[in-house]
Amino acid sequence: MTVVAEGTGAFLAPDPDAHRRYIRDHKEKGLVSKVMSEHEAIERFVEDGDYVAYDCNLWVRGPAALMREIIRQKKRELWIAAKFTAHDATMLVAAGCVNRIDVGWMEVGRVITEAQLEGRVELHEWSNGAMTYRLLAGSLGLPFLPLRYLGGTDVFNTSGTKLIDDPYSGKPICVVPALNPDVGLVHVNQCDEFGNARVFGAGISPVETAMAAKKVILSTEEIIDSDELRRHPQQTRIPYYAVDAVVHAPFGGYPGTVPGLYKADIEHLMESGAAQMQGKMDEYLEKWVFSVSSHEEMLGTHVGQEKLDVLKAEETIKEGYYE
Amino acid sequence: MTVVAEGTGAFLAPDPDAHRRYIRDHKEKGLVSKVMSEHEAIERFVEDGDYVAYDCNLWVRGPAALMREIIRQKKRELWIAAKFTAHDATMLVAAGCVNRIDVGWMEVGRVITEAQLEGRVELHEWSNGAMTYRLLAGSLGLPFLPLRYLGGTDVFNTSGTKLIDDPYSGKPICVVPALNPDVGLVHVNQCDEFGNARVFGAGISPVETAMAAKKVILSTEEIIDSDELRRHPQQTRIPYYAVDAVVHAPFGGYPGTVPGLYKADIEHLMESGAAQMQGKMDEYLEKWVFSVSSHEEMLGTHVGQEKLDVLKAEETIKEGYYE
Amino acid sequence: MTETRTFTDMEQIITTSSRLMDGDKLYFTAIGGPPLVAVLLAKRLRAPELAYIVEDGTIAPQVSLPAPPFLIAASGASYRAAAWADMNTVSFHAGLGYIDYGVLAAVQVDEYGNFNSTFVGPAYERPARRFGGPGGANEIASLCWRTILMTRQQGRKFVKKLDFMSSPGFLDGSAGARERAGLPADTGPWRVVTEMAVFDFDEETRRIRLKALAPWATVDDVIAEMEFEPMIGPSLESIEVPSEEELSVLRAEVDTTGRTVRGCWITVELDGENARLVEQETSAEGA
Amino acid sequence: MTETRTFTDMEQIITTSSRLMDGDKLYFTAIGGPPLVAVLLAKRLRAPELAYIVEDGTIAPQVSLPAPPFLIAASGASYRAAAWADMNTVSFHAGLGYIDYGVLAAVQVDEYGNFNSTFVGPAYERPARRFGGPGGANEIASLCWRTILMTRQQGRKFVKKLDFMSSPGFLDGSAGARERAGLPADTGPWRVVTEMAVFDFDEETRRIRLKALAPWATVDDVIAEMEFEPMIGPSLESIEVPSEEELSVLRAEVDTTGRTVRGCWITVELDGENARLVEQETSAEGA
Repeated sequence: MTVVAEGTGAFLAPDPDAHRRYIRDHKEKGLVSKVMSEHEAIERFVEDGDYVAYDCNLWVRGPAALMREIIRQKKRELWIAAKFTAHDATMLVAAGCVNRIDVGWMEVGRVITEAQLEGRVELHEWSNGAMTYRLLAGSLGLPFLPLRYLGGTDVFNTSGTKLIDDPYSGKPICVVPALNPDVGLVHVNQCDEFGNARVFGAGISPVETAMAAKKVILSTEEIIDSDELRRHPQQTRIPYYAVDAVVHAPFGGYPGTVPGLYKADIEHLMESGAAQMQGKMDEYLEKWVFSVSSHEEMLGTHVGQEKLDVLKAEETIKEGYYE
Repeated sequence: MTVVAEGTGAFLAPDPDAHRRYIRDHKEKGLVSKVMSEHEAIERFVEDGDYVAYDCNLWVRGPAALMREIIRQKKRELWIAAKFTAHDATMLVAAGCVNRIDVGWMEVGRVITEAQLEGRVELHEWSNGAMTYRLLAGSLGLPFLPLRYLGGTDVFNTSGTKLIDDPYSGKPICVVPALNPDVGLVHVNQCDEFGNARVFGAGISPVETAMAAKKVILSTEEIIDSDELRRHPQQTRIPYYAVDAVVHAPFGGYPGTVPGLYKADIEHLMESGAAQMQGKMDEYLEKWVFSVSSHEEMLGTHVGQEKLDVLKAEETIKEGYYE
Repeated sequence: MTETRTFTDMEQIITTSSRLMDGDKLYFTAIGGPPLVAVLLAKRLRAPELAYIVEDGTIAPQVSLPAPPFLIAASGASYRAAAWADMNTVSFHAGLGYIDYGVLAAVQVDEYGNFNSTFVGPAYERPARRFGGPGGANEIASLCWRTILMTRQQGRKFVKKLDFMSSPGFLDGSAGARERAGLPADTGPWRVVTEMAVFDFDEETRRIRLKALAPWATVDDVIAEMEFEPMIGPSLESIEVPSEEELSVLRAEVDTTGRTVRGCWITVELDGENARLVEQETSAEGA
Repeated sequence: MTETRTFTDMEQIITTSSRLMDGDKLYFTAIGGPPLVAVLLAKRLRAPELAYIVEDGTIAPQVSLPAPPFLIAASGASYRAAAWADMNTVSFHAGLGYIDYGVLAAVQVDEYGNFNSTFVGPAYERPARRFGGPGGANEIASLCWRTILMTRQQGRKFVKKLDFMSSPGFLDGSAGARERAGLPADTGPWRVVTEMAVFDFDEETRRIRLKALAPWATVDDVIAEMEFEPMIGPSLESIEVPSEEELSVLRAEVDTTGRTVRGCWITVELDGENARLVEQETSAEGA
């Protein structure tokens, strides 16, 4: 196989056969309940050093409650897929959980820049599309996929992209390595106790993120009866056998929105932005993560039912999601 | 690019850039109505010598009315993707429309066998999965995709599959050429006049078939209002800009079933099987295709409202499709 | 106290295969025929939770029995599935290693478990008899961890050399042959089930090996219906003939039209664990 | 009869860009910022049927105006779309050649239309200022037929050498450079829009070329705000300043919080087709 050119960046090396063996040996094929607390899910399925992909981000249907639990449990040396992510990456870096980031797009401020300059975090440049595409490759069980971008740019040079000759036409084409993260975190609208999951609305890559990952944790706004779920099989986008943990987390996307259900809490997003500007991320994390023992407690103590009701009431568009 | 081994079969060569130019120059990006008769759709968009892919088959949600129109218009020298197809291939061969078939699985009887022995039709062996996968590659805009089967078998030897070294691991892996058919035929449950389409139920590859093709003809059980369609954007699986023609064809899948709407006409399927056994395909085609000028006339003359009502009434499962 | 029981060769193949299936494993079957019937039988009688995937994209359906007559084209086949997807999606799940067993029927099988569903005859362009093609079998036999093959015990089916290798077994039987061809590691044929026998494969040579025998058949009976000699396992197990319950469920609930279970009739006289062949129909048509 | 009009540099960039857009073309934008605002403005004022695709998988939405305040995280952004898909799917549509124009913002642009949205500073590991990253720009600039780039007219933005090439223009400008890098044929940057100028690219050399000028600016004004000298087109067109209607729609309906349109204020005195610069705010903060 002649490689015409290749980037020099570090990347999580694909190994489809090793991934297959993991799936064979660890996945539950029978219908068993996977409902557990966020604490148990993160404790059991996220280890220091893991590669973590999450979909989508703190703004829209992101697994925000799960990410706060990762911080609360002080996971370390994570490598994250920052495809289309907001201040999630900042929080994880500020909390010292992350030391490598594959970048598609993320909100960057002084927290990440300082961490990079001080050598506490290493960045690897890709793009949003390239990262979701690498997850797609991982979700197809392949070692790589050809793609028709990245070529010619510095992203090519500093990433794990290669340029080969198309075996059919002989013309040059790029390939990127599949990504099979150790952990996939997806926040969903509804799922049953086994993990059959529905996701409503346009989305980044909820399916690829779940299907490519070794360990899959879903947080869900609602756990619905499996018989009811089976009345609409086309709505199931993630099948139960891919799922290791189901965490019941109403407002699990807070402070982001779950379209059709509640609006983003813009006030909170501003508070987080200001915390970074003022160098007060520690205080922010203390308040929103460490001072409480759970997502539920955070909602009760720091958000309050009144605000939750407002966020719900203000999301007037239900069409296409819940009607 | 070192190719370790390769099959020797003929295949429609992929050329993503030529496909892109076709799309740029011929596709309508604005919202214009594409509703037309089956006669006009087939006359304008199917040419002699075209490669035609259709999804799925005469048994389940197949574009049966469109295929009969192809026969009625005596299209010639077509090359078809016989992935998961029933007696459609037999009908097309009996009518002299087809001289090349890429085989996944098809119902084979004396019509196809005799045509093959007499040199009127050439078969190329793939598999159901490989054909839908080649369409997937075509629908991703790629020249090829790696895949982890076909290798080692006679399908590899007699097809356009190649064995290369994975550029990441160096391990052997097969690749197959993308398929961008000239024509994609898909029967859908509902679409708007622009071609935004909904397909209900498990399916073979309705989306890949449409997105990979140069020219896309939809037949549809129902044309629905575009504003209504936009109330449930997640149900749209084929976007309007890929579609060239929308043919309103209630019972367009007859004699097959459209799950949730009407049952297959088993009596008809038996009649077609018997016609082949008895060497009477000409009579079968005369009755069901040539003696009428349209799908609508065929339904009225040869099926009858009473039977149509029965086929509808007997499809008692609506769940997941229409409720 | 003896009892006489009559069943078709295919009914024996289906019941034997269904008994190999467990509720906590995941199966991949073609859309119809003996493999699907075997899965439905296992689900109905022994493993109601058993989940299977069909190449048309149906994931873990709950077919309500009695099954509709033309299941291959009936909405009942995907009733109350966990998910409705498409052909590519389910093969990706197999490619990822989620699917434990593929269940398939074959026209010809060779000693390494490679099989043919394309044609028999002198050459690809000149078939004596042409069949439907590889269908979904190539991908199922490549991507699932283990493959269960169902076929009749006939010399023309167990051949020294396939007329066409539609789908892979252990290829030439050499170590790593599948991996060198690009297939996923550690996969391959696991059992071949006929009306007379169950075969497995020798771990070292990858050659087919007789593992179990119908109580009314001998090793010689089996070998007489093969073009090559299989290895013989260290201790041959006995296959039970279909029980009254299995036959009744098969005929009355799973395959009500008899399209799949039809074949050559076998009549045995049962006496405890022993069975004596009373009559075995031989018919080209039953193949 | 003269009239005084005041608008931000970004409002000029957005209105100029929006006037390049047609209702029978398909556009691909990042999820927010100036490109999306320009598309919404075109849709509201001139081309209600204009369809666009967003990298989050939204296909041809009908955002009802006034737009919600934080559109990037509001269900209003995908309201009444033709389809809700995902990020991979929409980039496949671009890869297939369906998308005519990509609309993007850039931190730095070079003379071949390559651009940077990753960092400025001495080295990747040591950014002076780090930005969000390529985002969806690399794929949009590679796969759409033509790219419209939006940026401010400043020397630090039009640079001889990018600190990092996040996304491709014509690369080194040589014939076939994009194709040799694996990108689809016949694609590339089409216009670069600033508050003072519109650039296109010379067909032969692929170098950026001044095509149109704001009525209150001169060629020298433009060149003074670039590190390199652009080619000058054969006949320079005049850019119209934002109309009262455009500004009113922008401010009251499209970007009601002013998050996107804010920037340095420009005040001009209009007299027929002529415009005289009254005041131009210069502010590092506005960049």
